[in-house]
Amino acid sequence: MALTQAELVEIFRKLVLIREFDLLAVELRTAKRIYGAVHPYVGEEAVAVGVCAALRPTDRITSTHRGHGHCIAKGADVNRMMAELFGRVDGYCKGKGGSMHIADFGIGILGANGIVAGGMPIACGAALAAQLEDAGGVTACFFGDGATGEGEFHETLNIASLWKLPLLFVCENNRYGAGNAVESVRAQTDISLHAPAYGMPGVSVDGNDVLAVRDAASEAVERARRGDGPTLLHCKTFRMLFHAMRDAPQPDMRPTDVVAAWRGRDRDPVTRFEDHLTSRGIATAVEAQRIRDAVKRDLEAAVAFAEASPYPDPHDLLVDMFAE
Amino acid sequence: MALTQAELVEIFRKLVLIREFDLLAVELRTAKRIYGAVHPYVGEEAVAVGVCAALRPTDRITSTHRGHGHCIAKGADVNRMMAELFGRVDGYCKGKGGSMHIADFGIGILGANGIVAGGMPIACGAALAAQLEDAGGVTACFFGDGATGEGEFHETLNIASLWKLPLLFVCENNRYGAGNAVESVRAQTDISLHAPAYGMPGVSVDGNDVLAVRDAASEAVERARRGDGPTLLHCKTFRMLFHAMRDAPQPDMRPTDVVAAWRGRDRDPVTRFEDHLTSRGIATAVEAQRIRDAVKRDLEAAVAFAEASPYPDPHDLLVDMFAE
Amino acid sequence: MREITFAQALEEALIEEMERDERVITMATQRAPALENKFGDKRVRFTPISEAAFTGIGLGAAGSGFRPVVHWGMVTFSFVAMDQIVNQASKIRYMFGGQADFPVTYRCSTGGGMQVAAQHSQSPYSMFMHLAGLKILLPSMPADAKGLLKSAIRDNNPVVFFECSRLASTTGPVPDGEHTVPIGVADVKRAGRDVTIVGLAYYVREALAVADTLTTEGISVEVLDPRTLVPMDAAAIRASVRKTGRLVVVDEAPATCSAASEIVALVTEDPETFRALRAPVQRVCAAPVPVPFSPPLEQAALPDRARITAAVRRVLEDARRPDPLAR
Amino acid sequence: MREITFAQALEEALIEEMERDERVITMATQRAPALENKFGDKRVRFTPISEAAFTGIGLGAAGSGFRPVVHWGMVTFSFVAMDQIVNQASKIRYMFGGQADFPVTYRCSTGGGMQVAAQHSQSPYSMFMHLAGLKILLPSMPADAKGLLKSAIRDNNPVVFFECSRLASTTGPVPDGEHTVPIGVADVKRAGRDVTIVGLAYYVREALAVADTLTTEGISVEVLDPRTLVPMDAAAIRASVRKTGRLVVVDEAPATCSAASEIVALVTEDPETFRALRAPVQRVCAAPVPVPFSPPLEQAALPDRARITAAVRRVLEDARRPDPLAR
Ligand SMILES: Cc1ncc(C[n+]2csc(CCOP(=O)(O)OP(=O)(O)O)c2C)c(N)n1
Ligand SMILES: Cc1ncc(C[n+]2csc(CCOP(=O)(O)OP(=O)(O)O)c2C)c(N)n1
Ligand SMILES: [Mg+2]
Ligand SMILES: [Mg+2]
Repeated sequence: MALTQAELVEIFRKLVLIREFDLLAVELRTAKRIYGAVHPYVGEEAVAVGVCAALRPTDRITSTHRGHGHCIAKGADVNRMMAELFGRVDGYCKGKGGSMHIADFGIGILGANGIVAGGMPIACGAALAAQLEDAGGVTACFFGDGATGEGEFHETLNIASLWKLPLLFVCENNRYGAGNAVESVRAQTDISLHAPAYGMPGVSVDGNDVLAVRDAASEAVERARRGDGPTLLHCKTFRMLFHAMRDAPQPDMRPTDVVAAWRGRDRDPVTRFEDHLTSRGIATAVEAQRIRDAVKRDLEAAVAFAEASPYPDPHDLLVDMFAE
Repeated sequence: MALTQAELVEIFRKLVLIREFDLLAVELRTAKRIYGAVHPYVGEEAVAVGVCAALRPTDRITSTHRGHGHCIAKGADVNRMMAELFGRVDGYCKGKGGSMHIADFGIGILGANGIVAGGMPIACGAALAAQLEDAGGVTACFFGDGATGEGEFHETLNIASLWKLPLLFVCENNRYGAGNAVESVRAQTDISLHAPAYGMPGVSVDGNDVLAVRDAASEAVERARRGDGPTLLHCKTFRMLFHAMRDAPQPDMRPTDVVAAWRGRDRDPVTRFEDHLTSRGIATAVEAQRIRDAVKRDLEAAVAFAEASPYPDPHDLLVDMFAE
Repeated sequence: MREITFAQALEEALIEEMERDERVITMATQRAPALENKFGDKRVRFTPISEAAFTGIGLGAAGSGFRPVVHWGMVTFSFVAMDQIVNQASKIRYMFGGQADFPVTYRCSTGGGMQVAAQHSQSPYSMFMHLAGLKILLPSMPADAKGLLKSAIRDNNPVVFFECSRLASTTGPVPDGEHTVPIGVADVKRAGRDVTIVGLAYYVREALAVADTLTTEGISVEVLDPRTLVPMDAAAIRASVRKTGRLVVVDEAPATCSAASEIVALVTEDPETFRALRAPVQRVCAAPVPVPFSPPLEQAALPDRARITAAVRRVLEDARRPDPLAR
Repeated sequence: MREITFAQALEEALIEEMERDERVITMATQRAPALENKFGDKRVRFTPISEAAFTGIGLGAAGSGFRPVVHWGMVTFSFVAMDQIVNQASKIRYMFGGQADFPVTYRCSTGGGMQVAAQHSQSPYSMFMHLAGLKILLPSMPADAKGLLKSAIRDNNPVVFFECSRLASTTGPVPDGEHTVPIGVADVKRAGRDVTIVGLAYYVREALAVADTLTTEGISVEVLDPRTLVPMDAAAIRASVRKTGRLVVVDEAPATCSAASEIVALVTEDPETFRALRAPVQRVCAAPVPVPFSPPLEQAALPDRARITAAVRRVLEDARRPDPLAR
């Protein structure tokens, strides 16, 4: 299904919002205004945005340690995300989770996850729920190339295919897991080649081309909604920044020329899509700039929202432990 | 490499020994002369014997809950095996292990295992040791079709191939895991199809044809010894008896006609190989019968050995806990 | 009251809860033909041998509106799934600020005494108790088994339900009709004066047998069954110990960092109970070894009536401390 | 004596042991360029993110003549590998009748206080202690860290070596040259008269700080560091408690079925020590929650000097029981 102009512009806005959110998070963490670990998604925005553009608001996702982009793409409120990074009560988890544990069950975000591949079984469970609900719901499960080393990857692909669960396995192959190149941890590097072992389609796509991702995801989503089962979507992308930071970024040992190439305007998923829009007359450079400005204002507002929110009261330490 | 007549006869003897050992174990367990759980290997003998015929005495194996056959094929002493089933001090584990935990590290049997797929990482570790020792050693890792559901299957195949470990992954596909048909637990049933995802050869073989198994295993062993890495050997076989017994056999829900067909003289791995030997004049029917008789005498002796061995002294309960 | 087995009581509970609420679904590596016929294979899911996956599937489905009852088989097999239990199930609600409930029940069999050796004879309750975020149940009698399993399925939190293998075929009275047992409430299985035995699962029955025997010597034993391990009914245990002044805890897990250790700590850190204690507490637990296969060794490894009796005598004979209440 | 960090001490230990014995190999998901350069990538194995596999690989290689040192990263990630730890490593020697040795060392970081939330702030020592068959080490000082890691690598059994994250950059004196610390021997870090504090890892340092402060009030605190959790040096702990008559245990794991519970049980089940106890024992542990992210909440969840001090005061103020030795 072709996208409307408004939809295309919204895709661009989401790309920019994710980009600026994570650049800001790095800045805030460097300034020690927020806490804990930050894993920037910068450079991979087209995967989250492309996949979520193929989903309905009622569809569900599971996310990873590098999860800000997935949440924003699925529609999370950046105010509450920011408040969570600041450890405040108005954060999504009331400050209990932080960067690696943002969730919004109300809009189908079943949570970021600090455990590599740990969200995959949970995504399968959400897809099982959708299958039982029988209302055409679909789940998208994001995971990294490094996650393919874990047993949970294998187990969930088998079960999902066996049970024909309405599920998209979205592998974000950014060619590294922490500092380690994918070829140093995998016997063969084409992740889509796992699919035949599970009798499911495996599709490789340029993960920096948001429309290509969206098209591939749409096809997989339709298949899932039809009841034909899961698809392994292998998105080839690249992390433009370091793996993670606490007080300072972890050293980035990747070859500098490779990193530089992936940062080029024609490969960067944000500028690349901007050029696509402007060259096709869908938006002008001025409109694009206006969107960037609006995003920055939204993010300033998010920081203000976060800082205005109080820290949780230590007396509430035991709240939320058990449901009634 | 072609086998000598003596080697062929020894293969037959091993097939018979495994068959008779497990029939006897079932009898002894039914009579409550031995304890615990028994998982008979009856019908699958050609896999263990064929694979171990391709190994050197110094090569290593890991086994499963259905492990008697692997141990005998690798050269274990049936006296000490029997004493273990009887829970006596002269058993391989001094009575501490029982049927599911027979090991003989002295001849490279790194242990049966009550955990489905649990031996696979251990086999990888033995293969890593062999690679470091650099003396051409190889490890064979036995596991069932059901074990392919576990994450450890996936993780070990990837690492073994990545590191080019000298390893044979021997999948004993007897078409059922406990009472459950392989197509009810796997998205697709050809287990060798997993191999390409790990960049390793996957070979399917008639697991009831001991020479076919031996030939396929030999090729994989040579590859491993050359340093070219592991092979996934998919052996198609069938369990002629029930899955397991304690006081009584678990009910066997498999279609009776299928079971009957696999019990036919032309499919049963023991009679089939006997007919192969006699039809080719390698052994006469009389010689085959003599071997069967000798095996039965050996097993009677094993029972006598076991019964003559004392139970462990409860005062030794804490012995063997920690090494010096 | 009718008498049924522990296993039947559990089956009744499951069927009743599945009839009561169609969001209740089950998952297991073993087929359950009777359940499948009754409720269909959509709700009664038979799974591959992939415990990590289906443990997380249960959690994900619970967070999406269903009430899965997941059977691991033996507790042994749960260790393959430990990431989903430790890192996900026990933390998911709190970590996400309580925004969703996860009504999932994990069942498994436990315990030794069946000659199936180390891997298949485990009682690692305490490893799950240590995790803040799981409710943990361990019934000893068919009626408790039924009533607690029903409460577990209705509870809106992850619950781990341990089923002692040696109890499966034991029988006991179970009320007809609706019968639930509240989570978090211990039960005095036998009232007594001189010593409190806290028993777990199979060892509640063994403690009762010991109490019967000691009665003939004029020794009055109180037998208390926590039934729930998390939240532990510390008040009930402490009240009993304050009454008797003596405590023996019996459990078939090895002692180190066990449920028995925890019960001892709960008793001795409470000032009032501590002051009422007239003798050192006793843990009667398994020897610190993987459970051995050979019957005489296995017997030596696990607690038995003789060892329980000896422990009772020890706490009674420790007469060097006067009764602070001069009773 | 030279002062180095805890992390440096560990690195020295590993390098020295790799130099000493070429059968020592390492595995980890993180590259270690310095080690790799020194010993080559055959011995210094960098692994995929497959903890279950490489935990078992370590065990299998150990059973085949090597001495692997396997680093899980955070203890969190060990739960993915729990089958290999619980069902294999802890049972393999005994179950097979002692026919082979398994000299494998598993290392991992532990603990909270770093604002990395529930999954990455765990201290589940007791879950490993409960398993009969593993030795468990938990040093608090650089010298102990070095000496114990060397002993672990030389030990012929599976050893789990916990490294508290908050200690990594702390410094302390470490002897030059060969330096080992025996497994199973506790250490009195500070002698005292009035109360025994048993601290674990980071909380040994905190206990020492509290002891310093209380000294100004004339309160004499003995600080004992078990260093080894299995086998636990019960004799040393009991001796200290018999001397002081009072016990506070400080640990950043939640209390339920913790190492602290075990220490309390070891003390109160020993008749002589029990009789010497003049006040109820105190466990100062983490709140029973997954460690929260937000700094004020995280602080409230973990033990601190104020809570340790308060516990010491409580056991001292409990004057209602006379000193049995009428000291
Ligand atoms: C089970 C587990 N093992 C190890 C880690 C530590 N860790 C955090 S992120 C990461 C790399 C993940 O790589 P990948 O899946 O490719 O995701 P990316 O960071 O590239 O987005 C590792 C090893 C973890 N979080 N969980
Ligand atoms: C991790 C784990 N899950 C479940 C079991 C229970 N179990 C024992 S044997 C078995 C079936 C195994 O099937 P397969 O691998 O095909 O081997 P087979 O019995 O057919 O030889 C199961 C489920 C187990 N032992 N370990
Ligand atoms: Mg990656
Ligand atoms: Mg099978």
